[in-house]
Amino acid sequence: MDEAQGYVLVTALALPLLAAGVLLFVPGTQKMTARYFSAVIGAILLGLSVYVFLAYQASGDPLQMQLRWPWIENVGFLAENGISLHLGVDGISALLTLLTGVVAFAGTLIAWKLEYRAKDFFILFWILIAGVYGTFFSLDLFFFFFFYELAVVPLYLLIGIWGSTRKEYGAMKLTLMLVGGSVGIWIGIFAVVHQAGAGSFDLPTLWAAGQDGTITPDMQKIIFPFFVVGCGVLAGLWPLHTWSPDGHMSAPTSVSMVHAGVLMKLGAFGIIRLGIQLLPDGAEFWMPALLVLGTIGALYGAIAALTQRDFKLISGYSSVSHMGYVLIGLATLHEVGVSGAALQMFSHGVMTALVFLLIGALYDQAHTRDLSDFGGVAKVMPLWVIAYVMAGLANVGLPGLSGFTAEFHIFVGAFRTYPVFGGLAILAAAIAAAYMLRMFGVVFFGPLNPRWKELKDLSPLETVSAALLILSMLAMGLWWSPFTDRLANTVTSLPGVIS
Amino acid sequence: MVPMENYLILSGILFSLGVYGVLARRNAVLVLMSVELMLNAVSLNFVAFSAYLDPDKATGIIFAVFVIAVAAAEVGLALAIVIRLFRNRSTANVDEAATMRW
Amino acid sequence: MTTEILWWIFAVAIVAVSAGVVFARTVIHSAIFLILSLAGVGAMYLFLTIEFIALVQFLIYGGAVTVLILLALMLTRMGVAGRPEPTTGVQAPFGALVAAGLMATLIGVAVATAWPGDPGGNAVAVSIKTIGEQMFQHYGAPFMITAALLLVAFIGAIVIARQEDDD
Amino acid sequence: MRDFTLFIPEYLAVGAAVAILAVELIWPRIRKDYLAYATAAGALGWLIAAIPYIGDSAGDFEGVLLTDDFTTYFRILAAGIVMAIALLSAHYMRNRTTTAGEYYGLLLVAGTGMVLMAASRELLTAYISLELLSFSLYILVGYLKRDRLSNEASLKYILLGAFSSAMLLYGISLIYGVTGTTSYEGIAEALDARAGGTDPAVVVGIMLIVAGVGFKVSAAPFHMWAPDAYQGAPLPITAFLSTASKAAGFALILRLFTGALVVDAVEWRAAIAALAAITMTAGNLIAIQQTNLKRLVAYSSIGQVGYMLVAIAAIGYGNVDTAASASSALLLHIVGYTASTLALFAALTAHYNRTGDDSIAGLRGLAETQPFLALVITASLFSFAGLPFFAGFATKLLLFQASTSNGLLWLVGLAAANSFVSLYYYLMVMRQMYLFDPPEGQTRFRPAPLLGALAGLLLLGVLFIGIYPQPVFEATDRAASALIEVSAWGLVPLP
Amino acid sequence: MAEHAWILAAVPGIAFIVMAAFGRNLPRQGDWLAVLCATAIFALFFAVLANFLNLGGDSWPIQNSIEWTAIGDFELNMGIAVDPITMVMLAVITTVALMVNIFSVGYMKGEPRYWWYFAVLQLFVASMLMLVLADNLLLLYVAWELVGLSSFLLIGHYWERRSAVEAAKKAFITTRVGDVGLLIGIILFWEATGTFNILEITEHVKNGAIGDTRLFVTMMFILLGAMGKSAQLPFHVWLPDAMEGPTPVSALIHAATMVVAGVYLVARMLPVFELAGDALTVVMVVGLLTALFSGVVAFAQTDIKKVLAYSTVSQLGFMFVALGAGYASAGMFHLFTHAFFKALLFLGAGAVIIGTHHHQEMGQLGGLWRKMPITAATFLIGSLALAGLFPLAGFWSKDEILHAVEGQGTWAFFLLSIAAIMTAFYTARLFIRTFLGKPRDEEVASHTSEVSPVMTLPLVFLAFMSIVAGFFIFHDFGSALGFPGGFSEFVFLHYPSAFHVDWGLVGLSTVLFVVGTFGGAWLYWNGRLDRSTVLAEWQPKVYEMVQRKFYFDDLYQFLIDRVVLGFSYLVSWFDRFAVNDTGVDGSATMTGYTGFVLKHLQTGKVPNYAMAIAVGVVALTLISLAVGS
Repeated sequence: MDEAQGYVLVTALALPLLAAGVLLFVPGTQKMTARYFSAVIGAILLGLSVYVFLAYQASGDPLQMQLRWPWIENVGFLAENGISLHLGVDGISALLTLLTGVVAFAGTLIAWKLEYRAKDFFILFWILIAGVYGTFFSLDLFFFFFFYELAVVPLYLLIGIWGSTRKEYGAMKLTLMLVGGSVGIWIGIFAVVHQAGAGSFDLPTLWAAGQDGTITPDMQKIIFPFFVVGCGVLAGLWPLHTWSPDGHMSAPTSVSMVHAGVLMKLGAFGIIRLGIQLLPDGAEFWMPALLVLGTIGALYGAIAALTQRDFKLISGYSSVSHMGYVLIGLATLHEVGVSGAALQMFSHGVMTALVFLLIGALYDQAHTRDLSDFGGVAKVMPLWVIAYVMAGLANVGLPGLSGFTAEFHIFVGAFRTYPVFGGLAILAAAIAAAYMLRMFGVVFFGPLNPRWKELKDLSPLETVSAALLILSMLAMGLWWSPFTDRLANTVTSLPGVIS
Repeated sequence: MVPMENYLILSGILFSLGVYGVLARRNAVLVLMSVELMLNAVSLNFVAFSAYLDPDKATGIIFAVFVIAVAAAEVGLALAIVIRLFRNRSTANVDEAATMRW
Repeated sequence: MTTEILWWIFAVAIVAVSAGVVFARTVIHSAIFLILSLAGVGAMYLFLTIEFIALVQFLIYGGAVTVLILLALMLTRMGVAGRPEPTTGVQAPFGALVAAGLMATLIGVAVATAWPGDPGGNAVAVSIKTIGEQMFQHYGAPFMITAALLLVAFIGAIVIARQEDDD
Repeated sequence: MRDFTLFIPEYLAVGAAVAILAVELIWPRIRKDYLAYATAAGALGWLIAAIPYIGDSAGDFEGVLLTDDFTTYFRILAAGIVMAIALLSAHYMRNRTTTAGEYYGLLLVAGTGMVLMAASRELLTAYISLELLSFSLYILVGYLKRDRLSNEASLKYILLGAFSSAMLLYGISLIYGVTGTTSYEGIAEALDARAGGTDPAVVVGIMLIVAGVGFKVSAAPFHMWAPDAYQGAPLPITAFLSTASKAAGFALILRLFTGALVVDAVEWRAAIAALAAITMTAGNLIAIQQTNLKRLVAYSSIGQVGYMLVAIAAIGYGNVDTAASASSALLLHIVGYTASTLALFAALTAHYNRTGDDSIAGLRGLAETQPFLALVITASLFSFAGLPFFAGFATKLLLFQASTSNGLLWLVGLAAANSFVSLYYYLMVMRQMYLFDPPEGQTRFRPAPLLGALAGLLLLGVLFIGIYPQPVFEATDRAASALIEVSAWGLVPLP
Repeated sequence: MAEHAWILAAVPGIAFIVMAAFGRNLPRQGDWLAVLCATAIFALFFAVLANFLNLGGDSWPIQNSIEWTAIGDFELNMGIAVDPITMVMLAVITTVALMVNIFSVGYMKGEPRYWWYFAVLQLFVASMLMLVLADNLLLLYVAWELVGLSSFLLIGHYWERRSAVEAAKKAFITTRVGDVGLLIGIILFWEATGTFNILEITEHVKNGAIGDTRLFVTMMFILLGAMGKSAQLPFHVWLPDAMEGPTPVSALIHAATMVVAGVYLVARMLPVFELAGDALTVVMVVGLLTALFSGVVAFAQTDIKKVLAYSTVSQLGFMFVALGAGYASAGMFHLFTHAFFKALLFLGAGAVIIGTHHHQEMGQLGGLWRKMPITAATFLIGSLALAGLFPLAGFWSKDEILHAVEGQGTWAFFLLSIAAIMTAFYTARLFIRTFLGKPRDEEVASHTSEVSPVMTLPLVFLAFMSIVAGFFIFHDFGSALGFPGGFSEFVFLHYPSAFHVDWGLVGLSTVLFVVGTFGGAWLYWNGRLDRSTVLAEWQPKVYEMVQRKFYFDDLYQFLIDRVVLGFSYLVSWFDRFAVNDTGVDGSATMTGYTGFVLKHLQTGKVPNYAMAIAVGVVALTLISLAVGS
């Protein structure tokens, strides 16, 4: 059963790559073919993701659906199982797989209206998605890093070619910062694999080495910052977050969705996989520092968002703020806090994907993102406004939507371990209300600016995407246990996590 | 009774003079001559070592022969290139053959 | 004793003419100094009682190479006019510094190293037979490669320097 | 033992070279690209002749040359490179010269030189082989003799080459003076027998040798000829310089350092580590500022040399196991790097043949006019940068991993950081190709089928090594164990 | 039935979903569905009540919960707990909701987004019911936020008006600040007791699970939440502005139900408050200050809804005072009665607005009693109840509060009495200037007419309730209806004794009523003082201060504009220039510049290159000699 389910993971991993490969041979003029094909792939992936999430058993071994294909072994310094395509999911990655499926499908639908080099876009898009899946599934450090990089690199072209405001700068900065971060991971990998001395990149093996002290605590303390800074860049760790506002401002809609929605989670996921699981001693030593950075990020992002004039900048900074929560949750090393972090990854993923979807829908028509240009948009785009309000409310942590579920867990964890920081985090949530409502007030409501009389509401495709995302937000907000149950076992089995 | 060190010191001085020549002179042919000086020093080294330390196998002497042969060939080839340079640019000044830089 | 005095005279002379090579104002002078220097080193080989290599030195260096250089100088029309070479490069002083450093290092190495064998004794005469045997038996491979090398240099020099119709 | 059958493949190569010279002599009006195909065929024959040697027991030629799996590895590599370069040159050289026989002949000879460098177990032979390769390259770089840049490049290359040869030779003479021998085994034994202590002659000798071979592989600060030579040389020769020349240099370094000098590792490993650090940093930083593609590749390849030197430093810092795995990974990386470089140049040549522009800006809009070439260039550059799916990712990661030891973590870290810096300038190339529209009047074109096929094939190779390096890794592992078998570790007890 | 009281919340919840999704397409935009829903829960309430009473006091509180989530040792159950306090709240909510729903059918006729209005109204009712049914603080918080959301949506219903948007924003953010406190308080409770269940928390606290200081701090955070929602000083600023919403909304949310959530919360947690040192004193002081402050401000308001809003704030202060005195029953009772007469007054104001075609400035009204007799009559009843005329509802509850405060020291009693006088005073002013005298604006008066029965009917019903609600305090009255005794016995089973009328207090109350009312009447009767200029002429600065609401709003505006937004600008600037341009781009530029410098070493001249080689050799030698030995 486990093995058979492993093939689901393989399929989810191979499918987008295959799609990219197939699209390579589709003539660039056949735009509709590329679109329909991508939509179908997206739907299948969504189905697979939902399956992975639902089939994940809340009880039993946290690592499920494992599958191992030997890849490179018994050569050079590599021993038996040195590098293997070892796939599997735990509760956290099962949840993030679901997130990926949802956001990727929504993103595919949104990319539908792309006209310029549509086929090329989908090729890169699917490579990116494959990278994301791969990172979540990989239980081998080599492939983890492989897919991690794979997910980051297509962004340069995706933003550079299809982006908007200052796209070259944004794309270059984003790519360089993210890849620069991965240098830290790289160095960490070298040190860890060398220290473990098993001649293997297999993560469970390395985890064991990290937990039984084969990787010495002193070394762990040295390596941990490399991993965290490396992953932290992608997770929007303050002060390495500045790619986020600029990158999001430049990125095309579906890229923003996937990027803010899923990619940023790779960073936080990396901190769990490589930081907490691999280097428990290092984690214990460094987590207070991460907590401080996370809290600064949460407050800083929220405060900076208060006075931004560009939709995407608001969302960019708000992402910094929300990823700050994730870091706080992880830094608590408390079972509820870490669960909260995982929940927040999902929550922020769907929420921010929705926000970018909506910003894109508006920008495509209005060609401006300056808040003060708008007013009374609710008159002409009611669906749009409702969706945005939903996203905004999830953003401010309104109960019933996913944001609250996640943030609540984080706060609980933080209060158990570091009450003052918990309080500051809650304060950041209050500020979130301020910047969100400010935006609502300026853009959605008030008298309609006659300039925008012609704006059209969400198209059917956009509505479907948005509905899918809203549904996800509501699902997590209203019914916690399917999510928390799946996390519980995994989180409690993480080394160093207290109850 | 000339000790080996004397040869080595002489060779060191010759070599350094050759290095100076390469570093300081601007004429391509002169640079080549300086290199010859250096190679000459090397040969001297080899022969001295061979004569004092390794007379049975004479490796150093053979090495010196090869060095001399290679040096001769190198000079021939290099001079051909210098002449080609001169034809192309009417100069044999290495400082002026600096179109490509940075 | 005579050998020693003679050796010293030669050594000083070699250094002097070698300095002449790198310091001379005109290229043609340098070339002449180079001939003298090469000849001097050839003489050194005689001091080492290895006549074979001295012969090679005189023939190949003193003969072939210097002729080649003179030829090149004439082809590049610099030596003929005896035109003073445009001064040495700006980095000459630094070059001198580096060369001096290198010289100190090399002399230091020569002096400070505990060479194996009997460096204090006399040079041992090496028979031409030994050289021949070694060269054609043990070093047969490099010898053959050198043959190829010389061929390459030969072809190369022709290819590069050959005058073509439109030159 | 003088077993002349050991070098049958090389006889074939040199024979082919002579034959090609003869053909052109007899038939001067022959289409020059036919010569290229003949060369490729010769190289192919060479490669096929090399295959029976795989796994064959080591053959020793008078203790100066050795054919084992290590040699065979470089044999196949050299034959492959020569074949690819010959095909690359076919169109490029067709109308640029009146005689091309020498060009193709020298390619084969240079390849032979490379093999001999890998096979040498003795300094004199190694030196002569190195000069064989160098001489061929001096001529090849200057082959476009009426091209001022080509000529200038060749001049710089030969003057500095001679200068550094002199350095190398002086170093060899010092080592010879101390050990009384030039064979690697002898040197190892003699160095081991020395009664401890630092011998200035050994240190200075080794450093002079490092300068000589460092020049060959263009390690900073001995690298300065490289950008100029790369820029001036005919495009295929640039490719040859950055593949064969470097591979040969590392073949020599591996043989020499594992076979002889490793005994005295304490005296050179810090210097090699420093050299690696300087090389990768200088190469990558200067590359940022380049506007000419060839120069960019030159500096980038200097950066790559820095990474490769990390493995050499690791050999100095590690034990026999480290040495085995580091050399194996280095050989793997060399294959990956070579494949990527050749793919890159196949695409660049196709591009250059059409536009005659070798600046980075000249690639503007290539994704529109020739998406396939753009893809190949992207793949190669990303492979250099070490991004997934492409050879560089796997090979670089394995190289650095194999080289990691607690003492060298800083160097590995620096290498990783450098590899990040390199991404910037690769992205600048990507930017031209993908982000901009082609200049006015540039229309879509088809690359020459030969180059297209070559590029495609190499791209597949790059992808294969990147995704599933196991088979290649096994091969390099065999080569590395052959290397370690005759290394100093087998001769003398090492700490 | 009582253990399934969650159905009460579920029905409007489902109604909300249905109406939000399809309301626009339903016949009459679904208003009938809203009324139906309100009627249904009103009826269901009685079913629950009957069952509740049947089960008897021993089984109270009736609980029903399910496991919601569990992570390791962290377990969370969600469920309902029904006890008398809940029942009181349910009564208020279902009744007022029904009235408001009916009234809205008339009031909102022809307004934009009619369907949406009713949908959100259902959402509000659902959340409010959930709030009072919740057995744990987390669910309470969830509902707490949702009522805030509904309030936000309803205040901003006329979002084309900038002021409505601003008011909605203000309401949401201000209460949000309190909510932060509440959430912190809730989590602090969990941290100390490991549970969110209110009853369990109470038990744990009684067993000394939390240290004194810590408990006090926790309770202050909880109180913060209550103050935010119940618009206590200094969080009161949002409530008057919330009158931008449709008037029935003001009646339901901002007078009768949502704003008393804070009172409910404090009453609910009173056993814990009692253990928390001086926490109750703080509650009382807050209540007193609020009662007095808003009473004063109400003098100077000219908008009838604003007057009512400040009156609400003031009455909430009364309730807090009662709670602070430890008499939950008194507070709850005032909550109960106040709900009816304040809903009545707001709906009456709504009727006035409709009847006069959207005029609500007292300066333009007057003499309406002729044109709108039913409205005037019911409004009068409401006013008298608010002012505390014996024996109307307001009288009894205020009497209870005065009774409660009696024991807390004379100063509190004295101040509260003044607040009571002020209540009567501004109520008189409001009624007189709106309904009596001559119309001040003939234009307005000319097309004023009585509103339709769909609106008057709720008024009449609420007027009736305003008269009789006070009698629930009597033991016999309650028993007759099947309750275990009067209000106090019902709400708090441990209440010392049955209610007895304290005639001395009755007398005092009446005196307070008379003083206030006649003071107001004397000043405003028959337009004697045409404008509220007594104070204005006497002390213009003081008047201005009162009219400007003691500058609270201005202070907040200043703080937000200058301090918060200023800080935000500072952070943004820092992010751009320090972090991004200097830190990130700067390091990139530096790297590039290093490359730029390095590349110029590459001069293209052979001697330089050779020099590099020579220097390199020397350097490497030095490194080797230095490190090797």
